[in-house]
Amino acid sequence: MDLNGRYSRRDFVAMTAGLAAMGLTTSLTPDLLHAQAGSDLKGVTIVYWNMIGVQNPIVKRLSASIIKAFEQRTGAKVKTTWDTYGSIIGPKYRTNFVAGKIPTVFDGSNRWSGQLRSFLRPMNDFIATLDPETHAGIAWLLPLVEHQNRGYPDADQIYDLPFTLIPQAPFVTRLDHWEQAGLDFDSNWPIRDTEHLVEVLTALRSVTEYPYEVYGKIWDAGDTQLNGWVRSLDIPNSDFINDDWSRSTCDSDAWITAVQFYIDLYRKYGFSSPNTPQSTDEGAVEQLIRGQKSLVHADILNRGTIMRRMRRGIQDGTIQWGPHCPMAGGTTGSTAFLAMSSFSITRQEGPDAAIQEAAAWEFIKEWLMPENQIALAKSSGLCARRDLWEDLKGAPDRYIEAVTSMLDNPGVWSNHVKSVDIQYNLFAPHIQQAMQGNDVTHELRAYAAEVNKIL
Amino acid sequence: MAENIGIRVHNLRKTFQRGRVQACRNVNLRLAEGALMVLLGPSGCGKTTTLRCIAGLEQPDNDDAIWVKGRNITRLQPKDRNLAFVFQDTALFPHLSIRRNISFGLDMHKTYRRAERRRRVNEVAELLHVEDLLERKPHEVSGGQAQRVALGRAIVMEPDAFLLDEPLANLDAALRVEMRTEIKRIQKRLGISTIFVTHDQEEALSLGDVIAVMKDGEVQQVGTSHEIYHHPANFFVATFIGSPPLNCLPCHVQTDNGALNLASRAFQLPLEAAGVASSLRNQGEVMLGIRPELVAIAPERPDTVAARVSLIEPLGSRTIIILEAEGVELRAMVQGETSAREGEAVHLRLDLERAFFFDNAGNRL
Amino acid sequence: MARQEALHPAHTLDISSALPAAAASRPRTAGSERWLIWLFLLPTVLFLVLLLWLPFLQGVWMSFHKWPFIGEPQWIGLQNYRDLFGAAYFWTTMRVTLLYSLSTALQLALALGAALVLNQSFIRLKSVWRGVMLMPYAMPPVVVGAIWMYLLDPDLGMVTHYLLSWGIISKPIYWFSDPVWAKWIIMLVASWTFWPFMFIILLAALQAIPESYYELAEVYGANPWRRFRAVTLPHIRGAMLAAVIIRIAWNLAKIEQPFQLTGGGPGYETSVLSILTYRFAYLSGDFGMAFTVGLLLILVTFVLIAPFLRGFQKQIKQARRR
Amino acid sequence: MAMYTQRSTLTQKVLGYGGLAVVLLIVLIPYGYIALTAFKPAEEIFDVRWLPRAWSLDAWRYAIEFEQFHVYIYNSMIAGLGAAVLALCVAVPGAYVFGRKQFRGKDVMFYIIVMALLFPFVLLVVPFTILWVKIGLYDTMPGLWLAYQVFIIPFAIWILRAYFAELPPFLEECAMVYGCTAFKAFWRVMLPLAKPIITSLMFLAFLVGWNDFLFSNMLTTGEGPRTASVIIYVSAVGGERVEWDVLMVMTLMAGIPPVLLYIVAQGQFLKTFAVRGH
Repeated sequence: MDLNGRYSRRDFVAMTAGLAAMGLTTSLTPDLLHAQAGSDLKGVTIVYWNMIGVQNPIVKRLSASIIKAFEQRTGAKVKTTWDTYGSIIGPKYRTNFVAGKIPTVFDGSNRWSGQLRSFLRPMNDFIATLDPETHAGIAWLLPLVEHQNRGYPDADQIYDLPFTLIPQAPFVTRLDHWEQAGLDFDSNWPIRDTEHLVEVLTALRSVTEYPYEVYGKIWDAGDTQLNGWVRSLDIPNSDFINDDWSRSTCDSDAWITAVQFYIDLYRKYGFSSPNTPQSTDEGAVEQLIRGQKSLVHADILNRGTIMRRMRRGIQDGTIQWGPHCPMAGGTTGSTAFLAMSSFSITRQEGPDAAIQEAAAWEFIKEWLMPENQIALAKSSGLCARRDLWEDLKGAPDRYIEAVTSMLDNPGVWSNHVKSVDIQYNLFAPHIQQAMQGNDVTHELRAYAAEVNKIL
Repeated sequence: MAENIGIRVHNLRKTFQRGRVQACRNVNLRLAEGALMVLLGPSGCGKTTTLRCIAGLEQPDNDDAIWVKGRNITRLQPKDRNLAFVFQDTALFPHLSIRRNISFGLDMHKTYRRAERRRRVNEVAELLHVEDLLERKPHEVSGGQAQRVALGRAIVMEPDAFLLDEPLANLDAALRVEMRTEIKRIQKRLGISTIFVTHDQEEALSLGDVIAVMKDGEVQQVGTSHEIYHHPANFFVATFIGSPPLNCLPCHVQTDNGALNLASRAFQLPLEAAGVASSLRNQGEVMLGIRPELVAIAPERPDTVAARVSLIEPLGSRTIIILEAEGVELRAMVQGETSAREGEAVHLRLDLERAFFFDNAGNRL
Repeated sequence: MARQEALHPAHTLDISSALPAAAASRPRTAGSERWLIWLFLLPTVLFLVLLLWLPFLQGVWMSFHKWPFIGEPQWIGLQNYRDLFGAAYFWTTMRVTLLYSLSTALQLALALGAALVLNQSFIRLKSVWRGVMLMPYAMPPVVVGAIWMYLLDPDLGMVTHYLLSWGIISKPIYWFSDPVWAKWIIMLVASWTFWPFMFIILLAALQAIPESYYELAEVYGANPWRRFRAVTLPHIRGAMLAAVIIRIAWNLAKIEQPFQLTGGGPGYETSVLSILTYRFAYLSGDFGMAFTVGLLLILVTFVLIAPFLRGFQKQIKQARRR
Repeated sequence: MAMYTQRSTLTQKVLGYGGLAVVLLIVLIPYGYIALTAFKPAEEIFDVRWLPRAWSLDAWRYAIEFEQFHVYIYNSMIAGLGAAVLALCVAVPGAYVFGRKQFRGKDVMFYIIVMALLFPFVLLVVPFTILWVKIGLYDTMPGLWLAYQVFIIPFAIWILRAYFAELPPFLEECAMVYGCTAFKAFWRVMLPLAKPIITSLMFLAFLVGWNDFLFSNMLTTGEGPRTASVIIYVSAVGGERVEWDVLMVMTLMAGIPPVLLYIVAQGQFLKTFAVRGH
């Protein structure tokens, strides 16, 4: 690989990310930057369904530029479909796959690919061919992927290769509110545990009526901060289902304690707004930007919003990220759950199968290149390649520092065929009913019973 | 009579709902070329169905039912019959101007040139006095004008026959009389065979060269106005035609010393007139039908009937006297005024020689 | 006359044999209208049978199964029905479904009002206003839903802001989280989105009423209300009933908006039957149950539209008799 | 134009314009607000104020230059027009027969159509997708046209049937006597008479194609004819966070063409005539 080209691309990426924070005015010119020597994939066409682009316009532009770079580097052609989370959670992907309308390669969250597993091709042989640097950068994720798929007989086969990460869910706060509340930031940050959290929020309430937000909407109720708290009490039972996927873990004591605290933040302490049963992190972050909230859990997707809307706040350190905290009395250092964006290659048939799969793999490699990884980390989630994290540190908002410190011993959610049903559909009504005053233990048991029925 | 037959309806049978409803049982009609026939009957008698079968809007059950100018057209499509139909509610096309409405039939048969079509439409419009309305839309003209336009649309086709389905029913009385005359005038002028359906006997009598009276899907009688009125074929025709209506008196025929008497609750009259007597001999119960103008107030004689005047309806040129004789109601009609007074006891002379007698089945005796 | 009678038999025979074409054309003419009827029906029927009725019947079959998205279905008889009727949320769902169907009434009120006003002669710039009326329906419902989420956001949105600053409310209303408001809000947003559908239909019907009827009514001294009752209403009743029936059915069958606004929550408070269908079909991947709910949805919709349907049939029959 | 042209009293005018104003406000306030939001810079999206402090075209630039949204507007136009034309070809003849002809089984058949209206569409996407891929309609414009008919045909038949049934009787028969075949009578007489309602229905059918997300999303990929509603969803709403400014721009761009089309199509309405009555 041409060193000059690489550095110029790295500069470009840095520039893009910087401009990205300033809004949507950037016009990417990948043609010039990605002009590289051709490869042996001329005449090959792959079909790619992109979902990460939906995160924000910057990521979408970046995706387009990576695709273009790949086409120029290899001479292959990529037919891209831009798609949404709703498509993989809902009927689109499943139905299209069953009907036989299948892309060569697609990205998605590897919590939801279980339902498509029979259409996918294991990538272990490809992964083995990675250059040592890249391989070392992502190798730490492979056991997590295997663990995520532990219920399948071929769990050691990697069907989903992560390329960006969404550690769930660091705190984000406004320093100016701390000052107004007379709270000392340095001695109180990061938040030590949930008791400490209550203390801090009580103080912050002098600045904002509802300084914090508990998320109740169907998509956010179960997968933002809650599992981290369960995990800090009871690692084996912190996922929605147990280790061999035979039953729900959600009626365990750790779950009841954590959910009770979750609800208490809203109902007992009154830190969270009356909107709680339908609230989302996106809404909470908007309010944080507007000064209506002081301290919330958020993820990298929200970071894009903050970048666009509160550039100055990031630069002058008003916005501060901190790691997720454990429950009081729970374990630190293992509280985070990790969501991963990953690539999958579908099984190909016919005479072109090998070259198609090879092209798809070559395409994935494009996304794992350092400059693309860094660009992704700056506009989307944390990049998968651990070896690049150090390069990313040092921003005044300390996001990278916060999330990387959460990843010493991260948990992952199961990639069960029914994970959408388990994590969202069945869970949300119960948690919302608890938020409206129903008994937590009762709701969790009812939920666990429903999950046990479908497992 | 060496006339050509314009329209012939032969044994027409038409049933609906798979034979359950018989609209036309066995209709036979024969209309001389250029004549005007009126189909008259109460609603539901099958006259409109007959007309629609002729036009091809209904399919008769039998294959040889409809003949026009000697051609069997029973199974032809309406458009190929070269007949013109005028509907009761005009059925003008709301989206077309009066001109386009009139020329509709010409426009559909592409045989005419534009100028020819224009000329013919103008001619017809003039004939019908609607030349000033040609550029209007149907909803901008009056009911009478709309009916003229509907006629015009038919006339302009120069069809083999006109079929008119109660075209005047929706018009007010004065307009109806006027249009009736006009239709007859135009029909005579054009000499096109015409069938005119109506349930209005006055219209029928005044219009028709020939009148066909229908009931229950069957033709009861075909004849001129005079024939229908004065020589009804049966009880139905006799009662259906005539205003004020026919007096109907159930009687029985008695033989008294070889002399025939007609007896009822109200009277016993000798049947002397030879023509009457011969047909009534050997009859028991009969129905006497006598037109009001054949009932007259007269001085008392053996052959008069005692009655009481219950009501007088002066109609200007005529007067109708409603009388009651032993619980039987009778109507008499006299020219001009009458000297009779309500409540007065009078004697009536019945002109039995010109009266009708019917047997129990309603057949004329 | 005598000669005619004498000629009659021969005459008839003569013509019949001379015109074989007339007899031969029988099937064509007898069936020509029939032919048209079937030809005209064919596309509709083909379409409905292939695309709607086959899946429907398959759905009935599926409702007696445990039917996963991928994998072998398993016959379980009435178990899905038992599960559904026994579920804790069942009556909540039924209640909110009925309430949601009421948005049809709101749509009708708005549409009728707007159509009547815009049918008045004195209004200027009619075509522009009509175009404006159409706007809510000229955008994808998903987009309209998102816009209302934006406008109604309890903490950030414009609606709360103005309600607060005008002193109409003293605290923000949490429209989507409050179990009572959430039901009304999905109804109101649906009304706002879909009323132009009825508006277009009612306007077309209104415009077809001949002016002479109004003139007649005026001659008889009818006031505007009586004119509406005596002239307008009878003329647009058919269109109105059809539009109401369609909107009830669609309000209940279309899912994008309520799902987007509340996701069916809080709890099951806004889980109308269609949302439940979606949840079972695509979140749970349980097609047997999804079709069970779907069939119930059809039943409920049918019961709701039945009175209108009868009125509509009567209207059509009257129209035919006229 | 069949319209009541009585001399209007002042009260009527006040009531009329008052009513118009209310309805217009209900429509225009939300629409106006989002229209202005489309010109706000990102930082101002949640500032509750009508006029942006700083007018911005960023979102417009993004929507047009990067997303090429106008291309998808064009796709939507074709999708809507095709849907309308196909609906016309299928539903008008069907509705005509139901409205004006007698035949055996008519009522039963009609109720079958009613039932189709009640079908939960969301359950149709699976059989449709599988069938469309099988018969090669997937990712094609005709495929979309056909799929939209599920929504259009039942309601079109309904409304058209009511309209046809209420047209004056005997018109076709009259046309047939004066030289038309049964088909020509329909074509030359009934069709022109139904023009106002057909125009309305074509317009509604157009909007179905224009607005549909369910089938447009399921039955196409980026290689096929994606419509604007799908792109709006993918670009602005489909992520967990909504790109409000982009959404507003795309909404405006997608919302205005149908409105203009409707205003133009009303030329048809202006030619309306008194259809019922004489």
